[in-house]
Amino acid sequence: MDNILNQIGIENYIFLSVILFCIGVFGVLYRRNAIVVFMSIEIMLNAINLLFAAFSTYHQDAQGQIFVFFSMAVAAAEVAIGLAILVSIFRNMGTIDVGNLKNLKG
Amino acid sequence: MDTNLVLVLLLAPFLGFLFNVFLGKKAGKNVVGIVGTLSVAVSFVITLYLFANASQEPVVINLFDWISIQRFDISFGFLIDQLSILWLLFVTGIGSLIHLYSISYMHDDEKMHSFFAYLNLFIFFMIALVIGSNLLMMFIGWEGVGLCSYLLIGFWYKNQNFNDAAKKAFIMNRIGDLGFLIGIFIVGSLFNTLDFTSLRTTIESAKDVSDLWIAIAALALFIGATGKSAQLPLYTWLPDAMAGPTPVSALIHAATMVTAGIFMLTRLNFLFDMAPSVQNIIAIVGACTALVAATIALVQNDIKKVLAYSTVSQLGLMFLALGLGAYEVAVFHVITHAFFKACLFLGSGSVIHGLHGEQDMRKMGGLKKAMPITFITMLIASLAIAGIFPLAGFWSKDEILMTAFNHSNNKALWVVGSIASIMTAFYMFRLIYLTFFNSFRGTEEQKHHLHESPSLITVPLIILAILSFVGGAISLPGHSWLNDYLAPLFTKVAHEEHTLGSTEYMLMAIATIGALIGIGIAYKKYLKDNTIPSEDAEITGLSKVLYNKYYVDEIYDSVFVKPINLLSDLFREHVEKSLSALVFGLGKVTNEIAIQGKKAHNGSVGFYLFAFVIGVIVILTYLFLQQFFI
Amino acid sequence: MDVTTLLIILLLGAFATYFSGDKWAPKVALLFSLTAFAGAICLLSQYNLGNEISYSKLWIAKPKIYFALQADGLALAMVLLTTALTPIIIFSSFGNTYKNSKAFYALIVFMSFAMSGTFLASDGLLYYIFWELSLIPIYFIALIWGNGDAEERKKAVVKFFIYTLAGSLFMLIAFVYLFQKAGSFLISDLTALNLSSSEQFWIFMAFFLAYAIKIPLIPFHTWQAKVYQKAPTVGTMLLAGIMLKMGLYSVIRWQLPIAPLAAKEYMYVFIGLGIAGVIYGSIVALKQKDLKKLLAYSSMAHVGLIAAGAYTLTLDGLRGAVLQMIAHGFVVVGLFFVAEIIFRRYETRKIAEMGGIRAQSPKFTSMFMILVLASVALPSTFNFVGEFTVLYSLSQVNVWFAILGGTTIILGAYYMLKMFQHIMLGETNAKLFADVTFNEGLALVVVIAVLFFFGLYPKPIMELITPSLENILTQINRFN
Amino acid sequence: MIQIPDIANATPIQILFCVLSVITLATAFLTIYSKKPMHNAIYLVICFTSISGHYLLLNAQFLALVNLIVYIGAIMILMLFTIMLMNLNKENEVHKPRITRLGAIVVFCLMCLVLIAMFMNSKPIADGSYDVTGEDYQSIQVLGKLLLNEYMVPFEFASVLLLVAMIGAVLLSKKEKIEK
Amino acid sequence: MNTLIAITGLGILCLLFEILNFRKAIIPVTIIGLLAVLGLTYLGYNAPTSYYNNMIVVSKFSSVFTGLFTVLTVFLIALSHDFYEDHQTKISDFIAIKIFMLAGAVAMVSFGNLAMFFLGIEVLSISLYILAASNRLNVKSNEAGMKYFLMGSFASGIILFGICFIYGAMGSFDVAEITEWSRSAELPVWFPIGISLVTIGMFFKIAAVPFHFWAPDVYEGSPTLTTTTMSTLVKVVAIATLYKLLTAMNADLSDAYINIIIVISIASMTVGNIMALKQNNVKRMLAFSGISHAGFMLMTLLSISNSASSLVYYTTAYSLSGIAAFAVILYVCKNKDNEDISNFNGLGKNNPLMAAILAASLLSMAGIPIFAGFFAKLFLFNQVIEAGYLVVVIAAVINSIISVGYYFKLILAMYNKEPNEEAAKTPFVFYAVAVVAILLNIALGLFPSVVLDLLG
Repeated sequence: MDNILNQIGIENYIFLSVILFCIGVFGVLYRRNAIVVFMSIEIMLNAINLLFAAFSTYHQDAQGQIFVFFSMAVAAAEVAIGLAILVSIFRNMGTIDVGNLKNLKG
Repeated sequence: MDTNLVLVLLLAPFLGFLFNVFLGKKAGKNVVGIVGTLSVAVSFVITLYLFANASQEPVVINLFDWISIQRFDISFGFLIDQLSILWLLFVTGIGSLIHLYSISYMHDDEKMHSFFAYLNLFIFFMIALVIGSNLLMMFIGWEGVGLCSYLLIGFWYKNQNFNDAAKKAFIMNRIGDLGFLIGIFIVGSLFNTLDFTSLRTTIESAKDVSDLWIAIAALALFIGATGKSAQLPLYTWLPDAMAGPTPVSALIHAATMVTAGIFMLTRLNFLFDMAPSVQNIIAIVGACTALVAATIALVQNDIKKVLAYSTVSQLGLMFLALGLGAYEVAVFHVITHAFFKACLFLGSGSVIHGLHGEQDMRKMGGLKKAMPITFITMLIASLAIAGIFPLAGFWSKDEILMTAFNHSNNKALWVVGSIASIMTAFYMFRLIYLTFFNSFRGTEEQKHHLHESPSLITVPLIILAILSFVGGAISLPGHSWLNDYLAPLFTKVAHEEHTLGSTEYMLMAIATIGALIGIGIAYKKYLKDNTIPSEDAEITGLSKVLYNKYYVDEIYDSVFVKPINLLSDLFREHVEKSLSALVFGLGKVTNEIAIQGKKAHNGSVGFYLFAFVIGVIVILTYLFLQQFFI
Repeated sequence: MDVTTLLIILLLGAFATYFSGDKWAPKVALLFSLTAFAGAICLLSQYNLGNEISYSKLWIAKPKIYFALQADGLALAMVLLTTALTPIIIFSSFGNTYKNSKAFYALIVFMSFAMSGTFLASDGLLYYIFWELSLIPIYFIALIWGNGDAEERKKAVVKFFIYTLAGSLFMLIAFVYLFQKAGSFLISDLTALNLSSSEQFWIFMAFFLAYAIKIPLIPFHTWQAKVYQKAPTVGTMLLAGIMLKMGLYSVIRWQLPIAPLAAKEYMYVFIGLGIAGVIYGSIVALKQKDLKKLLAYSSMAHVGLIAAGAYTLTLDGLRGAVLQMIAHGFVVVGLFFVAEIIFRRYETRKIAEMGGIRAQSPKFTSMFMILVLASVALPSTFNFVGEFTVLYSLSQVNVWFAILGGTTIILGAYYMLKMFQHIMLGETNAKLFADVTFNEGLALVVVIAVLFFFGLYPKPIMELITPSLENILTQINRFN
Repeated sequence: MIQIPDIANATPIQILFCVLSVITLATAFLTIYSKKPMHNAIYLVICFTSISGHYLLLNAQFLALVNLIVYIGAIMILMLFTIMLMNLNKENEVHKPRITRLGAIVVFCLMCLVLIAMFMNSKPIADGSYDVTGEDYQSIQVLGKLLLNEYMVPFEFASVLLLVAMIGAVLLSKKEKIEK
Repeated sequence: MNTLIAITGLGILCLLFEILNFRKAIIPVTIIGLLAVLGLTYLGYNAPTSYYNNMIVVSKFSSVFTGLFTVLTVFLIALSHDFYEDHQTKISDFIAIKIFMLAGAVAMVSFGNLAMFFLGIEVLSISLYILAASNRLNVKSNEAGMKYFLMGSFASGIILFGICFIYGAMGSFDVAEITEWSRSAELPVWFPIGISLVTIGMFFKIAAVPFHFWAPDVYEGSPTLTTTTMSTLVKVVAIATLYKLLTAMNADLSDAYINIIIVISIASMTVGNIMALKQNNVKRMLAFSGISHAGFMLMTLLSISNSASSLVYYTTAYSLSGIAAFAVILYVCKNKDNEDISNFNGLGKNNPLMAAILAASLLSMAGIPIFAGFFAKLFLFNQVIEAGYLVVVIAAVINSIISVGYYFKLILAMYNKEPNEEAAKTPFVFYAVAVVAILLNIALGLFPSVVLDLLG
């Protein structure tokens, strides 16, 4: 079986992941809507997952893919908790604008 | 000699002091007076015994090592030799008399017991000063008498002016004391000993000791002496010290304590002989002091102030003699001066006592009849101080002037000394005339109470007057018992006996004539013309300057006291505050940063993440660049 | 008697005092402090018999830290000072009532413990620990039982604490650095080091910061006056009587032997600083309106002179410094007690509000006068012995130092007598002033007796400290 | 080194990669840029799908499926539920101040720049010589074995993680009975 | 390994107890269970091995820290009873989450595979998100949870990114293999980048500047017991993990890397201390204090080869004094709606024992002798000076001085101000925990060797 990286090159996967990751970071910084911020974080995690898969192929090793499962489990757990917190914030404050979280400062 | 004897000599007054301090109030005034006087009298008796049995060699008694310095030890010891015995004689002798006098004089004072306590303490310290075997022992007494002087000047402590005077005396003395200490340090480091006896031998055998350092040491010690003996420029405390009770003035500020400087210089004659330049300074300072004080005394109206300036002036003459190397002459004058000045002070005390505290001569007059004994004794003493033949003062003062005349070709010192003694004659008789002659100028009330003082007061007066009369006998020209007695003390062969040649007789004549002129002027002005010195406000011209003591106090005040106080204010108000602000400032700056920092923690997640990402970028960039460039 | 026993007595004393309750606390504290004094005397007698008084046990293996105590003559002298002053201080406070007195007296005894430890420790770290430990009790004593406005007091006390801590932390760095070189904190190892002169300079400066603040030397003194003023008198006595001496003792014990080259090279600077403190302190004291502040500045002037003496690096200087330390300890305790006695009757420390006390209280006046005289170093008081020796050593370095330092004789007399005059003399005060009580009198008499006894016969102390100082001098001169 | 895509000689796989990458990046960007939460979600779904495409490209079928199930099936649905639950599909978001947005862009550019620069600078990996072991390393079978043998402990531990998340979610949303 | 299983089992037992209606027994049983775990840990300490294909490596280091975590958790759980008085229905959840958090912590210090590390850190983080937001009706708690969650998951992303690059470079997650390969000469650049990213993620967890911004807000907003957890247990876990990570990766810390640590360490100390000066909220102040302590702890990384025992000592000292301090804070602020310093006014009169304990713990944190905090700093300074970084020590010392300023603010409030109200009754547990913690702290100060020798 041919290694796909011979055609595409690991660098391209890295660049793709890096840019995707950076877009995620950008989203976190750029948006105030908490849901979108969550989504941005998911994008970051996905970028990493993709890179894991690419490295897995690179090393011809399944561990990378195993790690992706864990990462997905973590992502799922995080989102669950994040949304639970979000809901209780929405209930208390009526907004999910991150910029409004300024009770604690100084 | 018996150590115990010396200890008794020393401690008897101290025991008297303790008794008066702790039991004095309960014991009653008479007991206080008797115990106080007896304790000094005991010392006097022992001194007499010592005097009678004195050997030629000095006796050193070392009790224990007191202070150790790396290179030498300073012992707690006593030195009994001719000089100390001589001094002890008149200190305890006159001291006893004055104690006696005080019993009556202070009888009305509620704090008589503390007065006697202080007096006893003074005698104790004075004895310690005199018999100390080394410079530091002497320093104990030196400072101790200063303390007693402080306590006694401020005896009537409810008057803050008196307290100021006391404080001034103490501080002025301390300025001198610093000089003394510096002198001790230099002597110590030069010769590795402070013991008088070993110092003397060391100095005699010393080689390659820097003349300069010896001179500095001598000068420093002399500064110490100027403080205690009220010489220029540290004399101003002595007139103020008259705030104390009159017996104190007699004992401390005329007869004994103020002569400590002369004692010290005489003790260390071997040192001063090695520093001729300093001797010159001493002579000049002495002469100047004699003149300046005499001029001030001319116009003073306070009976005690006149005597005080007279004391300063006489001390100046003694220093003149010291500066000329004529230690035995100075000592002679110290002794005669002790007699007549004590007598004068006690007499003035008697007068003041009679007038219930009045000290202004303008309010006296005509006391001759009311107080005959006082008048006669004071007259004798005045004649003595004026230098009238054959009283004690004539011999001693004449010797000083003679020494000054013979000393060098420069007769300036002699001229100055002579003028001072002419003035002495004038102001003393001004005092006598104003006080005892003409009619009484005080209130009717006072006049009514005028009376001769009780015998406890007059007896000491009489004794002292007799001594003033005959005291000159101890050192007559040509047959000086004193010079022989003191001879072992001096390194130089004592001044060759004055052969009484024509010069000497001429000088004696000049001095006597001068004194008579002074008396004459006083007679003319105050007895014939019956002039009364004008009120303070009306004094003008030169007299005003003199009356105000050349404004020296004011000058000192504005040159030293005020600037120090201003400096204190400056330090307290500004330097302290700014130093403090410097330290607090650091805290303030930190707090300010904290306040600014609080603004950065603005609660915005966006900003927090922004900082986070920037941090990541910076770290990665730094790592990347490091890797790239290495 | 073991050297540790002394410390244990004091530590136990602190706890016993705390648990004995408010009523008994002062007595228990006095009992234990007297016991400690007796213990110190025991140690002294053993030392005089020629026994080595030391205790050493490995405490922490890595880094190597010993629980090492050693009492040579110098340390013993200081421990005696501490244990002798503590009972006096405790006793002097009997006239006052303090709320929560069990804690108050426990802290005093604890502080005595820490200070004794500081003097005895021969391991650098142990020494540092005791040094810092002694800071905490005085902090609380000043803070809780102090007087005046709470806010201002807080400011002063916190400044004091932070300031002194700041200095000592640099000392800690120096110790750690030395440890790297020597492999242990033991003073015997530290003084055997061959450090380069630049190393010595920095170590010296680190120590200097700690000590200059503690002593305090100008210009590090700004904490002092306020704290003295605000602290309760007992605290002030502890501070001025003993704690300052910790700084001076440390200069002699640690700083000079460890970094002698720097001390020699910059000798003039440090002596100059000390003397500047003398003059500055005296001049500032002149116009103080608050009695305790005046005494604070006077104390600053005195310790300036002591420090100058220590920095001369001569036997005389060191000996004079130690003598003066002890003398000053007693006299300053006495003077602050006098301030307290006045405060008990007049409820003020403002000099302007006093005056005319003498007529009402002859005993008090005499004792106050004697203390004033001792403070201005009248010969035959202990202070004179110290001051004379120090000034002598200064004159050996440079006679100008002696002259400038000697101004303390004049200025000291000036401000002390002025103070005495304004407080005691003048027209009889309208307010009633009861003469000293028996307890007050007893405390003062003890102090005065000590001052006179050693003023006339300082030999026992001299003989006690001289051998240790000579040892220290050989260490100082080891680079020659 | 970046290989400049040679469009003419591109293999289908390369073209596929490029297309997928463009879709991934574009939808990712749109996810962030779009104003309406619902649109965000849909773009994100597309993005995730395209990533699954990448997985397929890498021949990681199981991963692709799991990705679809977990992300699109679970996570995104959860998010959509939340959006709808809160009725958030409105463009009422206040924009961050311009400076913040500018900062975000700058940071984005910088980060890309730094990371890309770093990786460009990394040692070139020999062209065309990627390891090919020929073994089967990513079939479900292999993954299963690996996961349940070597990675058993983390696998079990992940359950703890999920348990915590579950308890947490309950804890955060359960109403308490106020006890008297 | 047994420890980990036992802890997890204990957590599940908690949940079961709730179901079986043994609510009252939960806390005692857990504490007893945890003490048993401590025993197990001791067994592990004596027999270091690795389990399950190197997933879990029990070493002396991990055992010691596991022990420390367990002790801290015992304290935290003991405090729970009174803290969750009003939330009795949820108490099993709270306790279970804490136990699982401990499991995560143990996984973090005894990982042998990066997967365990990552899962451990996530278990810990997610538990904390929950705990931070657990006061669901309180806006501040919500906000704290949200902020922590957003930033925490961001940081998790960074860590994951780092792990990814490490994997890319090494082709393995096994620490032993990575260690072995990292010694070979030619490492792809991915490896250092990966390490840096993981480190940055951990910097976030220990709240080092400039990744510290979450800490004050989250500490302030969270329920006080959670703050206690964060400032004691979590901080210790994070720094221990970072230390283990860097030793395990055997990354020859390059000069550049060391420089970064120096800068971050100094910055953390300085920012933390300066910012703490002007805080009115005690929790916020201690958050900044925690930041500065993170800076101190980071100094251990400068001589990473031999500073393990210093680290253990420092963390133990710090966390014990933290527990003691927070026990008092919990008592004081129990029925207050904020944690302002003014609440402490006059505590010295109302409750001298508690005031003394708080004062002692603050003094320990400030590094005043006889408390363990001093020795911690001493050993640290000693090690760092030995490694040749005198500058850092001087910065640390200056910071210690600043820190006294705010620690004493609290002490001053207790002793120098009049009390606002009457003394409240102190629950026994608060007393017990505070006293035991501070006594342990002092004992540690008197016998530092006990802890120091654990790691030789």
